[in-house]
Amino acid sequence: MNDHVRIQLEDFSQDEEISALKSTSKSMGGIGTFLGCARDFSEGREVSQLSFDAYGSMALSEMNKLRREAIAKFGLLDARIVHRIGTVKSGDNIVFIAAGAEHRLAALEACRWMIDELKQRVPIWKKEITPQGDLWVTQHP
Amino acid sequence: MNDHVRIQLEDFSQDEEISALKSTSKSMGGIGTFLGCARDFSEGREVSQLSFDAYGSMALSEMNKLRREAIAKFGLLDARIVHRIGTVKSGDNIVFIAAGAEHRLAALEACRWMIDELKQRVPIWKKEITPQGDLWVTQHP
Amino acid sequence: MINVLFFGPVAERIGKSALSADYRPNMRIHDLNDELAAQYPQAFELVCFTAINGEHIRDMSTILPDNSEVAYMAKFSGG
Amino acid sequence: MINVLFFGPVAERIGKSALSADYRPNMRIHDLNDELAAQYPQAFELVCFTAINGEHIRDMSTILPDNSEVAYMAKFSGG
Repeated sequence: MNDHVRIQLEDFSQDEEISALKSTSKSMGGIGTFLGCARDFSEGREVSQLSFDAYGSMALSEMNKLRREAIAKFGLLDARIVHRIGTVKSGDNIVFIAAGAEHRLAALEACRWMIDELKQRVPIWKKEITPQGDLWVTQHP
Repeated sequence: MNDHVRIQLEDFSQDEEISALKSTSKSMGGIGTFLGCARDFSEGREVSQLSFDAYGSMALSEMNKLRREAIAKFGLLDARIVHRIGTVKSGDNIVFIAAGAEHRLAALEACRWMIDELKQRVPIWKKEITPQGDLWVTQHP
Repeated sequence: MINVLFFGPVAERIGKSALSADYRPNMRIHDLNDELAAQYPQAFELVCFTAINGEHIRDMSTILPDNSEVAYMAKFSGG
Repeated sequence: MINVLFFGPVAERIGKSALSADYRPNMRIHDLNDELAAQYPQAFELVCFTAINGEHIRDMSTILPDNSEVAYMAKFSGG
Protein backbone atom coordinates (compact mmCIF):
# COMPACT_ATOMS: atom_id res chain seq x y z
CA MET A 1 0.00 0.00 0.00
CA ASN A 2 2.89 2.39 0.62
CA ASP A 3 4.29 2.13 -2.89
CA HIS A 4 3.57 5.18 -5.00
CA VAL A 5 3.05 3.05 -8.09
CA ARG A 6 1.33 -0.32 -8.04
CA ILE A 7 -0.30 -2.98 -10.22
CA GLN A 8 -2.62 -5.16 -8.20
CA LEU A 9 -5.58 -7.52 -8.31
CA GLU A 10 -7.39 -5.99 -5.35
CA ASP A 11 -9.39 -2.75 -5.18
CA PHE A 12 -7.96 0.40 -3.59
CA SER A 13 -9.26 3.17 -1.34
CA GLN A 14 -9.13 6.80 -2.46
CA ASP A 15 -9.01 7.89 1.19
CA GLU A 16 -5.91 5.78 1.82
CA GLU A 17 -4.18 6.89 -1.38
CA ILE A 18 -4.89 10.57 -0.72
CA SER A 19 -3.81 10.27 2.87
CA ALA A 20 -0.50 8.68 1.78
CA LEU A 21 -0.07 11.40 -0.87
CA LYS A 22 -0.75 14.22 1.60
CA SER A 23 1.62 12.77 4.18
CA THR A 24 4.57 13.68 1.93
CA SER A 25 4.13 17.47 2.25
CA LYS A 26 2.18 20.07 4.20
CA SER A 27 2.61 22.49 1.30
CA MET A 28 0.14 20.55 -0.85
CA GLY A 29 -2.69 22.94 -1.68
CA GLY A 30 -4.28 21.06 -4.56
CA ILE A 31 -4.74 17.39 -5.42
CA GLY A 32 -6.14 16.28 -8.76
CA THR A 33 -7.26 12.71 -9.19
CA PHE A 34 -8.57 10.56 -11.99
CA LEU A 35 -10.47 7.36 -11.31
CA GLY A 36 -11.23 5.07 -14.24
CA CYS A 37 -14.14 2.65 -13.78
CA ALA A 38 -15.63 -0.22 -15.76
CA ARG A 39 -18.64 0.96 -17.75
CA ASP A 40 -21.61 -1.32 -18.44
CA PHE A 41 -21.72 -0.31 -22.12
CA SER A 42 -19.02 0.23 -24.71
CA GLU A 43 -19.93 1.42 -28.21
CA GLY A 44 -23.40 -0.07 -27.92
CA ARG A 45 -22.30 -3.41 -26.50
CA GLU A 46 -23.32 -4.47 -23.01
CA VAL A 47 -20.16 -5.20 -21.00
CA SER A 48 -20.49 -7.34 -17.89
CA GLN A 49 -16.80 -7.59 -17.00
CA LEU A 50 -13.39 -6.40 -18.06
CA SER A 51 -10.31 -8.55 -17.90
CA PHE A 52 -6.82 -7.02 -17.86
CA ASP A 53 -3.52 -8.55 -18.90
CA ALA A 54 -0.23 -6.75 -18.27
CA TYR A 55 3.49 -7.10 -18.95
CA GLY A 56 3.93 -6.63 -15.22
CA SER A 57 7.60 -5.72 -14.85
CA MET A 58 7.61 -3.35 -17.83
CA ALA A 59 4.25 -1.80 -16.87
CA LEU A 60 5.52 -1.06 -13.38
CA SER A 61 8.73 0.40 -14.72
CA GLU A 62 6.84 2.59 -17.25
CA MET A 63 4.43 3.76 -14.53
CA ASN A 64 7.36 4.69 -12.29
CA LYS A 65 8.97 6.62 -15.16
CA LEU A 66 5.67 8.34 -15.85
CA ARG A 67 5.35 9.40 -12.21
CA ARG A 68 8.90 10.78 -12.10
CA GLU A 69 8.38 12.64 -15.38
CA ALA A 70 5.10 14.15 -14.16
CA ILE A 71 6.71 15.31 -10.91
CA ALA A 72 9.52 17.01 -12.87
CA LYS A 73 7.35 18.42 -15.69
CA PHE A 74 4.62 19.92 -13.48
CA GLY A 75 6.62 20.59 -10.30
CA LEU A 76 4.47 18.20 -8.28
CA LEU A 77 5.08 17.52 -4.62
CA ASP A 78 4.05 13.88 -5.11
CA ALA A 79 2.03 11.57 -7.34
CA ARG A 80 0.54 8.08 -7.17
CA ILE A 81 -0.64 5.59 -9.79
CA VAL A 82 -2.52 2.34 -9.11
CA HIS A 83 -3.79 0.01 -11.85
CA ARG A 84 -5.78 -3.15 -11.27
CA ILE A 85 -5.35 -6.30 -13.34
CA GLY A 86 -7.37 -9.51 -13.46
CA THR A 87 -11.13 -9.33 -13.85
CA VAL A 88 -13.31 -6.44 -12.72
CA LYS A 89 -17.05 -6.12 -13.09
CA SER A 90 -19.14 -3.24 -14.32
CA GLY A 91 -18.90 -0.28 -11.93
CA ASP A 92 -15.61 -1.43 -10.38
CA ASN A 93 -12.48 0.69 -10.12
CA ILE A 94 -9.72 0.13 -12.68
CA VAL A 95 -7.12 2.87 -12.37
CA PHE A 96 -6.38 5.68 -9.95
CA ILE A 97 -4.05 8.59 -10.54
CA ALA A 98 -3.39 11.35 -8.01
CA ALA A 99 -1.19 14.44 -8.39
CA GLY A 100 -0.45 16.80 -5.52
CA ALA A 101 1.03 20.28 -5.95
CA GLU A 102 1.20 23.61 -4.17
CA HIS A 103 -1.43 25.04 -6.52
CA ARG A 104 -4.37 23.51 -8.31
CA LEU A 105 -3.40 24.14 -11.94
CA ALA A 106 -0.28 21.96 -11.82
CA ALA A 107 -2.15 19.20 -9.99
CA LEU A 108 -5.03 19.13 -12.45
CA GLU A 109 -2.88 19.35 -15.57
CA ALA A 110 -0.50 16.66 -14.32
CA CYS A 111 -3.40 14.35 -13.57
CA ARG A 112 -4.75 14.68 -17.09
CA TRP A 113 -1.29 14.27 -18.62
CA MET A 114 -0.60 11.13 -16.59
CA ILE A 115 -3.79 9.31 -17.58
CA ASP A 116 -3.30 10.23 -21.26
CA GLU A 117 0.30 9.01 -21.14
CA LEU A 118 -0.54 5.90 -19.16
CA LYS A 119 -2.96 4.79 -21.85
CA GLN A 120 -0.31 5.24 -24.52
CA ARG A 121 2.75 3.96 -22.73
CA VAL A 122 1.94 1.29 -20.21
CA PRO A 123 1.74 -2.30 -21.48
CA ILE A 124 -1.70 -3.30 -20.22
CA TRP A 125 -4.49 -4.79 -22.34
CA LYS A 126 -8.21 -4.80 -21.70
CA LYS A 127 -10.74 -7.41 -22.82
CA GLU A 128 -14.46 -6.69 -22.74
CA ILE A 129 -16.55 -9.64 -21.64
CA THR A 130 -20.02 -9.33 -23.18
CA PRO A 131 -23.03 -11.63 -23.58
CA GLN A 132 -22.07 -11.85 -27.28
CA GLY A 133 -18.50 -12.91 -26.56
CA ASP A 134 -15.16 -11.44 -25.54
CA LEU A 135 -13.33 -8.68 -27.33
CA TRP A 136 -9.85 -7.26 -26.79
CA VAL A 137 -9.95 -3.46 -26.95
CA THR A 138 -7.46 -2.22 -29.51
CA GLN A 139 -8.29 1.46 -29.92
CA HIS A 140 -7.96 4.25 -27.37
CA PRO A 141 -11.43 5.31 -26.27
CA MET B 1 -24.13 13.03 3.28
CA ASN B 2 -26.44 12.22 0.38
CA ASP B 3 -26.69 15.80 -0.85
CA HIS B 4 -24.69 16.40 -4.00
CA VAL B 5 -23.71 19.88 -2.84
CA ARG B 6 -22.88 20.71 0.76
CA ILE B 7 -21.27 23.31 3.02
CA GLN B 8 -20.23 21.78 6.31
CA LEU B 9 -17.96 22.11 9.34
CA GLU B 10 -16.88 18.49 9.41
CA ASP B 11 -14.39 16.69 7.16
CA PHE B 12 -15.52 14.39 4.33
CA SER B 13 -14.41 11.05 2.91
CA GLN B 14 -13.39 10.75 -0.75
CA ASP B 15 -14.40 7.07 -0.69
CA GLU B 16 -17.94 7.95 0.44
CA GLU B 17 -18.29 10.80 -2.05
CA ILE B 18 -17.03 8.70 -4.96
CA SER B 19 -19.23 5.80 -3.96
CA ALA B 20 -22.29 8.10 -3.88
CA LEU B 21 -21.27 9.57 -7.25
CA LYS B 22 -20.80 6.15 -8.85
CA SER B 23 -24.11 4.87 -7.53
CA THR B 24 -25.95 7.20 -9.94
CA SER B 25 -24.81 5.41 -13.11
CA LYS B 26 -23.05 2.25 -14.27
CA SER B 27 -22.02 4.07 -17.44
CA MET B 28 -19.48 6.19 -15.56
CA GLY B 29 -16.08 5.42 -17.08
CA GLY B 30 -14.13 8.40 -15.74
CA ILE B 31 -14.22 10.43 -12.55
CA GLY B 32 -12.12 13.56 -12.10
CA THR B 33 -11.74 15.04 -8.65
CA PHE B 34 -10.11 18.08 -7.14
CA LEU B 35 -9.25 18.25 -3.45
CA GLY B 36 -8.15 21.57 -2.01
CA CYS B 37 -6.13 21.42 1.22
CA ALA B 38 -4.77 23.96 3.68
CA ARG B 39 -1.10 24.67 2.96
CA ASP B 40 1.36 25.49 5.73
CA PHE B 41 2.82 28.42 3.78
CA SER B 42 1.24 31.14 1.67
CA GLU B 43 3.43 33.67 -0.13
CA GLY B 44 6.21 33.18 2.37
CA ARG B 45 4.04 33.40 5.48
CA GLU B 46 3.67 30.41 7.77
CA VAL B 47 -0.03 29.56 8.03
CA SER B 48 -1.15 27.47 10.99
CA GLN B 49 -4.90 27.57 10.35
CA LEU B 50 -7.46 28.81 7.87
CA SER B 51 -10.84 30.14 8.90
CA PHE B 52 -13.75 30.30 6.43
CA ASP B 53 -16.79 32.52 6.49
CA ALA B 54 -19.65 32.00 4.01
CA TYR B 55 -22.95 33.54 2.97
CA GLY B 56 -24.42 30.09 3.52
CA SER B 57 -27.73 30.22 1.66
CA MET B 58 -26.29 32.03 -1.37
CA ALA B 59 -23.14 29.87 -1.42
CA LEU B 60 -25.24 26.71 -1.46
CA SER B 61 -27.48 28.08 -4.18
CA GLU B 62 -24.46 29.13 -6.31
CA MET B 63 -22.82 25.73 -5.80
CA ASN B 64 -26.03 23.99 -6.89
CA LYS B 65 -26.21 26.20 -10.00
CA LEU B 66 -22.57 25.48 -10.72
CA ARG B 67 -23.18 21.72 -10.49
CA ARG B 68 -26.19 21.88 -12.82
CA GLU B 69 -24.29 24.03 -15.31
CA ALA B 70 -21.30 21.66 -15.28
CA ILE B 71 -23.56 18.65 -15.87
CA ALA B 72 -25.17 20.39 -18.86
CA LYS B 73 -21.98 21.94 -20.28
CA PHE B 74 -19.81 18.80 -20.14
CA GLY B 75 -22.52 16.11 -20.43
CA LEU B 76 -21.67 14.71 -17.00
CA LEU B 77 -23.53 11.79 -15.48
CA ASP B 78 -23.22 13.37 -12.03
CA ALA B 79 -21.15 15.80 -9.98
CA ARG B 80 -20.59 16.62 -6.30
CA ILE B 81 -19.23 19.67 -4.46
CA VAL B 82 -18.40 19.85 -0.75
CA HIS B 83 -16.87 22.91 0.93
CA ARG B 84 -15.91 23.14 4.58
CA ILE B 85 -16.36 26.26 6.66
CA GLY B 86 -15.13 27.14 10.17
CA THR B 87 -11.50 26.58 11.07
CA VAL B 88 -9.20 24.03 9.46
CA LYS B 89 -5.57 23.44 10.24
CA SER B 90 -2.61 23.02 7.93
CA GLY B 91 -2.94 19.81 5.90
CA ASP B 92 -6.71 19.55 6.36
CA ASN B 93 -9.23 19.21 3.54
CA ILE B 94 -11.10 22.34 2.43
CA VAL B 95 -13.01 21.60 -0.76
CA PHE B 96 -13.84 18.52 -2.81
CA ILE B 97 -15.17 18.47 -6.34
CA ALA B 98 -15.97 15.32 -8.28
CA ALA B 99 -17.22 15.01 -11.86
CA GLY B 100 -18.29 11.68 -13.38
CA ALA B 101 -18.76 11.10 -17.11
CA GLU B 102 -18.76 8.28 -19.63
CA HIS B 103 -15.30 9.31 -20.81
CA ARG B 104 -12.34 10.84 -19.05
CA LEU B 105 -11.98 14.10 -20.99
CA ALA B 106 -15.37 15.48 -19.97
CA ALA B 107 -14.81 14.45 -16.34
CA LEU B 108 -11.37 16.08 -16.12
CA GLU B 109 -12.36 19.28 -17.91
CA ALA B 110 -15.52 19.67 -15.85
CA CYS B 111 -13.58 19.22 -12.64
CA ARG B 112 -11.17 21.99 -13.57
CA TRP B 113 -13.99 24.27 -14.72
CA MET B 114 -15.92 23.75 -11.49
CA ILE B 115 -13.06 24.62 -9.14
CA ASP B 116 -12.18 27.72 -11.23
CA GLU B 117 -15.81 28.85 -11.22
CA LEU B 118 -16.33 28.03 -7.56
CA LYS B 119 -13.49 30.35 -6.60
CA GLN B 120 -15.02 33.16 -8.64
CA ARG B 121 -18.68 32.70 -7.90
CA VAL B 122 -19.29 31.23 -4.50
CA PRO B 123 -19.49 33.67 -1.57
CA ILE B 124 -16.94 32.16 0.79
CA TRP B 125 -14.02 34.02 2.38
CA LYS B 126 -10.78 32.64 3.74
CA LYS B 127 -8.66 34.06 6.56
CA GLU B 128 -5.09 32.93 7.09
CA ILE B 129 -4.15 32.57 10.74
CA THR B 130 -0.39 33.08 11.10
CA PRO B 131 2.02 33.63 13.99
CA GLN B 132 2.24 37.28 12.79
CA GLY B 133 -1.53 37.78 12.85
CA ASP B 134 -4.61 37.05 10.78
CA LEU B 135 -5.14 38.05 7.17
CA TRP B 136 -8.21 37.81 4.96
CA VAL B 137 -7.23 36.50 1.53
CA THR B 138 -8.46 38.90 -1.13
CA GLN B 139 -6.81 37.71 -4.33
CA HIS B 140 -7.32 34.45 -6.17
CA PRO B 141 -4.22 32.30 -5.74
CA MET C 1 -37.01 47.22 6.81
CA ILE C 2 -33.92 46.10 4.87
CA ASN C 3 -31.73 43.40 6.38
CA VAL C 4 -28.09 44.10 5.45
CA LEU C 5 -25.50 41.31 5.72
CA PHE C 6 -21.69 41.41 5.85
CA PHE C 7 -19.21 38.54 5.75
CA GLY C 8 -15.52 37.87 6.20
CA PRO C 9 -13.27 40.91 5.69
CA VAL C 10 -16.19 43.34 5.26
CA ALA C 11 -17.88 42.18 8.47
CA GLU C 12 -14.55 42.48 10.27
CA ARG C 13 -14.09 46.11 9.21
CA ILE C 14 -17.67 47.04 10.02
CA GLY C 15 -17.48 45.26 13.35
CA LYS C 16 -20.70 43.34 12.84
CA SER C 17 -22.22 40.89 10.39
CA ALA C 18 -25.69 42.42 10.03
CA LEU C 19 -27.60 45.65 10.45
CA SER C 20 -31.07 46.92 9.68
CA ALA C 21 -31.75 49.84 7.35
CA ASP C 22 -35.04 51.69 7.07
CA TYR C 23 -37.16 50.90 4.04
CA ARG C 24 -38.42 53.79 1.86
CA PRO C 25 -40.67 53.26 -1.16
CA ASN C 26 -38.83 53.43 -4.52
CA MET C 27 -35.50 53.15 -2.74
CA ARG C 28 -32.78 51.97 -5.14
CA ILE C 29 -29.85 49.77 -4.21
CA HIS C 30 -27.40 52.61 -4.98
CA ASP C 31 -29.14 54.78 -2.34
CA LEU C 32 -28.41 52.17 0.31
CA ASN C 33 -24.82 51.73 -1.01
CA ASP C 34 -24.21 55.49 -0.73
CA GLU C 35 -25.52 55.74 2.83
CA LEU C 36 -23.56 52.75 4.09
CA ALA C 37 -20.37 53.55 2.17
CA ALA C 38 -20.37 57.03 3.73
CA GLN C 39 -20.79 55.49 7.16
CA TYR C 40 -18.26 52.61 6.72
CA PRO C 41 -15.77 53.79 4.08
CA GLN C 42 -12.99 51.36 5.08
CA ALA C 43 -15.30 48.37 4.83
CA PHE C 44 -16.85 49.49 1.54
CA GLU C 45 -13.52 49.86 -0.21
CA LEU C 46 -13.41 46.03 -0.09
CA VAL C 47 -16.90 45.53 -1.53
CA CYS C 48 -16.90 43.95 -5.01
CA PHE C 49 -20.31 42.30 -5.16
CA THR C 50 -23.83 43.16 -4.07
CA ALA C 51 -26.66 40.65 -3.75
CA ILE C 52 -30.37 41.15 -3.13
CA ASN C 53 -32.09 38.11 -1.65
CA GLY C 54 -29.15 35.91 -2.59
CA GLU C 55 -28.99 37.02 -6.25
CA HIS C 56 -26.08 39.00 -7.69
CA ILE C 57 -27.13 42.54 -8.67
CA ARG C 58 -25.24 44.43 -11.34
CA ASP C 59 -27.78 47.16 -12.11
CA MET C 60 -27.42 49.56 -9.19
CA SER C 61 -30.68 51.32 -10.07
CA THR C 62 -32.61 48.18 -9.06
CA ILE C 63 -35.48 49.08 -6.73
CA LEU C 64 -35.25 47.44 -3.31
CA PRO C 65 -38.37 45.55 -2.22
CA ASP C 66 -39.36 45.90 1.44
CA ASN C 67 -37.90 43.17 3.69
CA SER C 68 -35.04 42.57 1.25
CA GLU C 69 -31.85 40.85 2.35
CA VAL C 70 -28.92 42.81 0.93
CA ALA C 71 -25.35 41.47 1.10
CA TYR C 72 -22.22 43.57 0.50
CA MET C 73 -19.38 41.23 -0.30
CA ALA C 74 -15.61 41.40 -0.77
CA LYS C 75 -13.94 39.38 -3.52
CA PHE C 76 -14.50 35.69 -2.84
CA SER C 77 -11.64 33.50 -1.66
CA GLY C 78 -13.18 30.09 -1.14
CA GLY C 79 -11.74 26.82 -2.35
CA MET D 1 18.23 -18.71 -25.82
CA ILE D 2 15.74 -15.86 -26.32
CA ASN D 3 12.65 -15.76 -24.13
CA VAL D 4 9.73 -14.38 -26.16
CA LEU D 5 6.64 -13.04 -24.36
CA PHE D 6 3.12 -12.35 -25.60
CA PHE D 7 0.23 -10.65 -23.81
CA GLY D 8 -3.48 -10.01 -24.22
CA PRO D 9 -4.72 -10.19 -27.81
CA VAL D 10 -1.36 -11.32 -29.24
CA ALA D 11 -1.07 -14.16 -26.70
CA GLU D 12 -4.64 -15.18 -27.48
CA ARG D 13 -3.96 -15.44 -31.23
CA ILE D 14 -0.69 -17.31 -30.72
CA GLY D 15 -2.31 -19.62 -28.17
CA LYS D 16 0.43 -19.15 -25.59
CA SER D 17 2.05 -16.37 -23.63
CA ALA D 18 5.71 -17.35 -24.05
CA LEU D 19 8.03 -19.35 -26.25
CA SER D 20 11.78 -19.88 -26.55
CA ALA D 21 13.75 -19.01 -29.67
CA ASP D 22 17.29 -20.16 -30.39
CA TYR D 23 20.02 -17.60 -29.91
CA ARG D 24 22.48 -16.96 -32.77
CA PRO D 25 25.40 -14.54 -32.47
CA ASN D 26 24.79 -11.16 -34.19
CA MET D 27 21.09 -11.92 -34.46
CA ARG D 28 19.06 -8.73 -34.93
CA ILE D 29 15.58 -8.12 -33.59
CA HIS D 30 14.17 -7.96 -37.14
CA ASP D 31 15.43 -11.51 -37.78
CA LEU D 32 13.37 -12.79 -34.87
CA ASN D 33 10.36 -10.66 -35.98
CA ASP D 34 10.51 -12.16 -39.47
CA GLU D 35 10.67 -15.75 -38.24
CA LEU D 36 7.82 -15.36 -35.79
CA ALA D 37 5.64 -13.21 -38.06
CA ALA D 38 5.89 -15.92 -40.75
CA GLN D 39 4.87 -18.54 -38.22
CA TYR D 40 2.07 -16.51 -36.53
CA PRO D 41 0.84 -14.02 -39.15
CA GLN D 42 -2.55 -13.40 -37.52
CA ALA D 43 -0.98 -12.59 -34.18
CA PHE D 44 1.73 -10.37 -35.66
CA GLU D 45 -0.74 -8.19 -37.56
CA LEU D 46 -1.70 -6.86 -34.09
CA VAL D 47 1.88 -6.16 -32.98
CA CYS D 48 2.61 -2.42 -32.56
CA PHE D 49 5.46 -2.42 -30.07
CA THR D 50 8.55 -4.49 -29.43
CA ALA D 51 10.53 -4.47 -26.19
CA ILE D 52 13.88 -6.03 -25.31
CA ASN D 53 14.36 -6.62 -21.59
CA GLY D 54 11.46 -4.30 -20.81
CA GLU D 55 12.69 -1.38 -22.93
CA HIS D 56 10.88 -0.17 -26.06
CA ILE D 57 12.90 -0.83 -29.21
CA ARG D 58 12.40 1.30 -32.30
CA ASP D 59 15.57 0.42 -34.20
CA MET D 60 14.85 -3.04 -35.63
CA SER D 61 18.51 -3.60 -36.46
CA THR D 62 19.31 -3.76 -32.73
CA ILE D 63 21.42 -6.82 -31.95
CA LEU D 64 19.81 -9.26 -29.54
CA PRO D 65 21.95 -10.25 -26.55
CA ASP D 66 21.78 -13.88 -25.47
CA ASN D 67 19.15 -14.59 -22.81
CA SER D 68 17.14 -11.52 -23.85
CA GLU D 69 13.49 -11.20 -22.98
CA VAL D 70 11.63 -9.99 -26.06
CA ALA D 71 7.99 -8.88 -25.92
CA TYR D 72 5.75 -8.43 -28.96
CA MET D 73 2.86 -6.22 -27.97
CA ALA D 74 -0.45 -5.03 -29.43
CA LYS D 75 -1.57 -1.44 -28.94
CA PHE D 76 -2.05 -0.82 -25.24
CA SER D 77 -5.54 -0.45 -23.80
CA GLY D 78 -5.03 0.03 -20.08
CA GLY D 79 -6.71 2.65 -17.93
